[in-house]
Amino acid sequence: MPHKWGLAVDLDACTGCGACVTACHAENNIPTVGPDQAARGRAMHWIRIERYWEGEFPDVRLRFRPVMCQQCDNAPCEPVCPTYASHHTEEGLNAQVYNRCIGTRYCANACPYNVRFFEFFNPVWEKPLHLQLNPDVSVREVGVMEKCTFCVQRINAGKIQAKAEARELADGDIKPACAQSCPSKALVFGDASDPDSAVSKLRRSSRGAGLLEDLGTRPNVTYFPRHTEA
Amino acid sequence: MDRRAFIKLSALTGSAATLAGCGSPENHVIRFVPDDEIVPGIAQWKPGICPLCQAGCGLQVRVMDADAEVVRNGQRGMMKVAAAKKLEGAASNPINRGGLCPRGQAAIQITYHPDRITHPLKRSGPRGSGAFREVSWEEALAELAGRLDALAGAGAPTLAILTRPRRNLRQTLVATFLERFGAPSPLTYELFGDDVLRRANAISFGREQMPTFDLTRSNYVIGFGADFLGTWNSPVSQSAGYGAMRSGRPGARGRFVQVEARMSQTGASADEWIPVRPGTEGVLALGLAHVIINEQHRPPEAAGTAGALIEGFAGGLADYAPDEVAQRTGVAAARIARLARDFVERRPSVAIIGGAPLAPTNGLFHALAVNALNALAGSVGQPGGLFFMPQAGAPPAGRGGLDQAAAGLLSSADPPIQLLLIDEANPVFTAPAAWKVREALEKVPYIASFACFLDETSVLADLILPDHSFLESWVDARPESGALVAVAAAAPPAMRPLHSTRAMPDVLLDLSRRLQTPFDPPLPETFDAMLSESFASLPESEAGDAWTVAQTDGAWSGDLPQADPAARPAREPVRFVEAQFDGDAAQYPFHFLPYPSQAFLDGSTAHLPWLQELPDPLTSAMWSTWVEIGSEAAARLSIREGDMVEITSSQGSVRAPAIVSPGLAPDVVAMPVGQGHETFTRYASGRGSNPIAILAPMREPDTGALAWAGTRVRVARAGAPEGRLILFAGQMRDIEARER
Amino acid sequence: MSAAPVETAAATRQINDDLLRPLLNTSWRFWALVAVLGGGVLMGFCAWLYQLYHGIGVWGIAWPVFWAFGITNFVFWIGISHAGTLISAILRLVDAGWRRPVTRCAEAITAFALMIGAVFPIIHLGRPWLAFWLFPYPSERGIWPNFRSPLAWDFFAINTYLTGSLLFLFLPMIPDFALVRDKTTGWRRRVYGVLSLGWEGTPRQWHRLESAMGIMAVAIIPVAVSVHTIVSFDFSMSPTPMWHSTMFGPYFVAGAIFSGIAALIIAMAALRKFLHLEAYLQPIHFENLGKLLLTMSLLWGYFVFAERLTTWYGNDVAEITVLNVTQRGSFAPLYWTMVVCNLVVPFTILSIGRLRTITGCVIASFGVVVGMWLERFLIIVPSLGHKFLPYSFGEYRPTPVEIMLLVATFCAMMLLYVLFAKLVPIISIWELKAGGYHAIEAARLPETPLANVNL
Amino acid sequence: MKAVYALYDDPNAALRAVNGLRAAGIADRDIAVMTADPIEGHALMAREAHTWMPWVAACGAVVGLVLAVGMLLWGELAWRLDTGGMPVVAWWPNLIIMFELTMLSAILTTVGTLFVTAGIPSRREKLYDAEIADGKILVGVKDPPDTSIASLQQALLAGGGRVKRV
Repeated sequence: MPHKWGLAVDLDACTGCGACVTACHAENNIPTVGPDQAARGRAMHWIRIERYWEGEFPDVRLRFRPVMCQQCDNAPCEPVCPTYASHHTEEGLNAQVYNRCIGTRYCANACPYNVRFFEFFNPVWEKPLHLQLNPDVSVREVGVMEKCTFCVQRINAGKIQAKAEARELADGDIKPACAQSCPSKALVFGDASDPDSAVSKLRRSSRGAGLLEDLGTRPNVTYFPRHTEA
Repeated sequence: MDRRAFIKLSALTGSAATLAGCGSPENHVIRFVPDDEIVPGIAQWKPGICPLCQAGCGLQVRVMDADAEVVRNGQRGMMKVAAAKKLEGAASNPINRGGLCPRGQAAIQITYHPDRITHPLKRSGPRGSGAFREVSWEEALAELAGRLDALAGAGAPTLAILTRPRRNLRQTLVATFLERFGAPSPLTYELFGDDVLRRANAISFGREQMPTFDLTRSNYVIGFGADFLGTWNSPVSQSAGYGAMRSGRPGARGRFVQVEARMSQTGASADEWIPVRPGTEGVLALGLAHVIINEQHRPPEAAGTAGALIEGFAGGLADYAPDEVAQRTGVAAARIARLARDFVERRPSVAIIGGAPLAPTNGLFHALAVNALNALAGSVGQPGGLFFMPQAGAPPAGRGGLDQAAAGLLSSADPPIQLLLIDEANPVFTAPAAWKVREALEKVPYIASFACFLDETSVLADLILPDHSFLESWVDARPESGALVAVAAAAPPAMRPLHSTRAMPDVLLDLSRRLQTPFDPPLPETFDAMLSESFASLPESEAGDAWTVAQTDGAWSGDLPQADPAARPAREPVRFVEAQFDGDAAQYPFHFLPYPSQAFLDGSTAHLPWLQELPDPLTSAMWSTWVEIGSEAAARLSIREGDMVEITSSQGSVRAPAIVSPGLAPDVVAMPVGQGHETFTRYASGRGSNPIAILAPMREPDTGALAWAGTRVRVARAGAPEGRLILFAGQMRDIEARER
Repeated sequence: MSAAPVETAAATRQINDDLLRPLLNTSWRFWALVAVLGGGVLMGFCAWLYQLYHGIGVWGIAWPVFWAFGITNFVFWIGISHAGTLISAILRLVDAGWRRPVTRCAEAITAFALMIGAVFPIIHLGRPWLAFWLFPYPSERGIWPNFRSPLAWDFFAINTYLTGSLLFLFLPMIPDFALVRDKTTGWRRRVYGVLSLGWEGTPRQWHRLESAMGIMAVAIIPVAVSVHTIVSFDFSMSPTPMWHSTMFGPYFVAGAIFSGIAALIIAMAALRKFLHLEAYLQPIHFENLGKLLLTMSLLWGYFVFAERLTTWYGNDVAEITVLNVTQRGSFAPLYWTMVVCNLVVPFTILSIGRLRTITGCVIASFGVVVGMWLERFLIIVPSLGHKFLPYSFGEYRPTPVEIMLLVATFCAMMLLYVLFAKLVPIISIWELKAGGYHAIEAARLPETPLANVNL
Repeated sequence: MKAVYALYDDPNAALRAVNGLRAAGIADRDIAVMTADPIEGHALMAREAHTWMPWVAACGAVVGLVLAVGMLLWGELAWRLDTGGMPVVAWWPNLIIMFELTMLSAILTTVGTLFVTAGIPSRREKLYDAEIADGKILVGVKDPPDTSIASLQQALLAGGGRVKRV
């Protein structure tokens, strides 16, 4: 049975610290665009921590919500791409093939979660910052759309490692950079087709819900809301 | 190389070839044979230690091949090097347990920073001009050794080393060096230091150290201003505990209440957020204690010495009845009673104090009050409460008093410090302008710095001996908090140095041998020898001796016998005194609350582009400074989001764009620390403004620590938005109806 | 067929002289105009080269507003293109006599507006040098374009429409090329000789031409409708607030015809004035087109009302957010300008008979052109900037590069039109003649409505 | 080439000449008529009006439809890619492309039929007179048998035109 990757986000444990954001930059060769471009709305964060205020002082609350590509089963980004740069893999991921992307940006418009980011210019790494680049992840050039991949390079590495060691892939062998770094373990990644995986167990809980589920996108990221006690 | 650069280069090479007729310049690029055995594409994982704060999180460094431009024997060329690619939290480390904060993730950019100092530098222009020339290590070391010899000859203890307070062997080495040289102990300064809490713990519990919170097993946590999930103490360890407290135990979920004047990132996670009048946190803690005692949940004697320190504790804290406390703190009496009942009924529970409550002039009182509350509830040393971790060899404490040292320099004609060495400290930026640290340093005849970067302090140096980055050298840590066991961490270099730099400890050891009268007996040859020696005293574990374990895993941890509490000096019982604030309330109506920013702490990581572009958790701001102002105050002053505002204290003023925040008491304005660097690499220089500059020189009287929350300010709109506030988020609030 | 042969001959000569004059006489004003418009086009071209060199970041688009001016221009020009073919095909099918002087200038608008519009899907790409990957052919790895993508539909629809309307424009030009060939000498005779494809004017040729035009007219109408419907699918296929609407097809088609008629009125007024075609493009044409414009204005208003009302009544938070931001928020000035330009001004001017003059029609048409451009902009940008998750709301500000490209499209349209009018009789001479010698007679008596003199 | 023809100002005159030529025994297909506009509805033009063009165009449309279906199936099955939970061969979107290619094919067939049946473009020598552009109507016979030239001239003159010979 093919794997089906899923992520569970425990908003009760998420502290909004931003470790996942930096981890994602480090893992996936995401460029920093600099203040001028950031001011024009070109900052790239494949995972972002949304924060929403509720209420007014002094009865004020704040909620964090990490949002990354939801790897939807019915992904609105996929059918609109004229070149198949964005399509579905057998393991349920929304693949983005950078080499095939011509930059219509249609997928980003169709994405209700706004998790797709665009290389408006060729990215720059002031030397020797380029030495840090992860050789397992391609560096995108100008005009290409990109987004969270669930760290597909780590998924593949995990599978290869398991194969080399002639064993089945175990739950927890593979962790995307965000889940790996999360200090409070609010992100749980795993194979949803394995009923015993941590993510499957979490998903069976009735507390979990997909983001904007009513749009029919069938996301593979499940959010567990914060408990509200009186 | 991008397509365009390639085309340009081909055009260039083409014409060059035509002109010279001798082939393409690519053939002239020298490829050196790699120093290490590298298998391209195969990652190695090496241990490391995060250098950014005192938590001492363990790292796993992913090392892979990369093509670096290097200089060998004066020849520039390309070489395949084993380069660190990513930092991850070491899963085996009992402190961070695999996690790592955003700052720790970004620390790798220190190594690869384009503005690192790559050679020893000697000042060639006026002080502070930033004009330096490259010198050889030989020349630099000879010069510094000569200076040291001159001091030794004069027989005066006028050598000083300025550092951060650090918990590692490097600090021990610095102290040893000074001691052997006959100079006073290292001068340490940290803006957001925890001296007040350490002192309070010494008074309450006989342990002058930071506590470790066993959040994993807590059922109820009440935080007094401590940003323990963001920047305070050991945030990764505490976040791990917090995550487990919330979701790690099936059927049990710990409740968390945060008491503070400005909603911090930590406060944002609280089930209940309680704004309190700045400078009255301890009163609230004693208010809880009052209810607990008077409703006979716990007897006052349960608090032991920690309770006895508080005036009226044995008598049930008559002065802290809920109505009284409500009046002082602004928290309703019924709520106080409810919090108190929850605190005892839901035990194990723990109260955490840190950050701003410790930083007004009466900070020590608040710490003692919270200690008494914890003791009363029986939370000290109990599962789900707080512990004092046994220490695997603590470094000698430095001496504080940077303000006095600066005053001393400015007031005397013959400077009491003739030669100043600076290691990992930037007090010109992190000390209030009122202390005149810059002016004082300018009077020091000779300054040598071990800085990796030109910052406001190192730019004043006469000689810079650039240190390796933490990935290029032996590093160690002896964390005082964060795990329930003793931890001693050490890690060998993860990669070879990129530049012509040298590890500061080795330079210091080298200097000790170059002196005209070398130390006798000599210090160890190298820093790793010193490290290995220091691990010898630690017990063996199953995996081997401590030194071997530390080198392979990055940290040794284990149970050490807990030392007996230190004898507590006799003290008069303490009572609440109002905090003293600089500035008259009529003229300066707002409390000014600078706080360590999630990305930059005290500003020491502002040079890392990933952190500059990391959206702040609460405001989503990137590459910016801002002033947070409560909704009501903003409306009163006609200040709207993005407007430029001027914050004026008795010491001066700063300008910054405004963020109107719903999570801020109406008489408080808050500002993140970290930006406003004059000199700190291309990414941080000239960006934003520095709130520390306008802090009044208030002090906590017991410890002499800077009371950084003790300044009052006035706020005025200074103009329309100038586009300096760069936000990632579009809107602050969700579309209400959708969420449920 | 009762007109005296002598008069007929005189009328024929008159028509020939009037309509061939622009081809044969060229004043300095023409060259000045070409220079100015050419300069504008060149500016746009330079702006595009700049964009190619640096990347599309020189546009103002940003996360999450990834489409703005570029796609607005695309939809706008495709909309303008509905002027011609659709109008002239419908009028041809219902055999409205007054169409005869109008068809060619309308069809020319179609052809040029389509060409300009079709440029934008290419230049708006992040990597325009790979635009050919949109073409339906298997790549070296055997992958075809994704036929499920509305952009692939665009490719087929626009190509069909462009091919169809170029042929629809070209076929009736053949007899006129033959006329030019016969009436000129030198290089013109040779060039137009080639263009006329050896046209003789036998009954067989006339019959086949008219049959072909009849079939084309039938075929081009559904194609034209489909083109703008498919353009609207670019939006309505996405689950984006205010985009995901079943109404977008007819709404866009109506808007397209609306803006197309406005463009046609402006073009006709310019031709009438500058080429002295007062005798051919008469007030009655403007009157009729003005009525059509008024109808479309009301239809447009109806669609906008229906769209807004259903959104408002549906009260979906995401859609209401977009609705409010356009009507009351930061886009309100543009929104109400659009309403004034598209509804208030045309309705006021065109519903009052006394104001429905040539000048009145032209003023209303300018309003509609501006208003319809804004309409496209307001469909695209506010929705993209306000999708579902408020944290990711975003803004858009155009850059000079985008503004230059916009100006260049108008310059290009005018330049192509000016050159076309210089090289091709802008009124179909043979159709005018076929309209009957009576028509010519009537042309000398302005009071007689042309529509009544059908053969 | 040789030809005999006359130019007429008036369609009725031209019609009389045509009738004269018919009376002189010339077959309809050998009588050349050329006009500067399709004098719609006039008996002069009432020949060769019937055409199969609409049916040819319809056949073209069907061919386009078939080609479109073929291309779509080939394209979608050549490298099966899943997108957005849609079927690999998705008929709703395919209908759009099928429609467009059907119409395109119909249009191209129409134009092709026009070119073939109207004999354009052609470079063969033609019977033509530039005066047609001025509204004259040409009636004539191309390559007439030498023996009948006189009678043809007679017939053309009877129509009231100016006779020309080439």
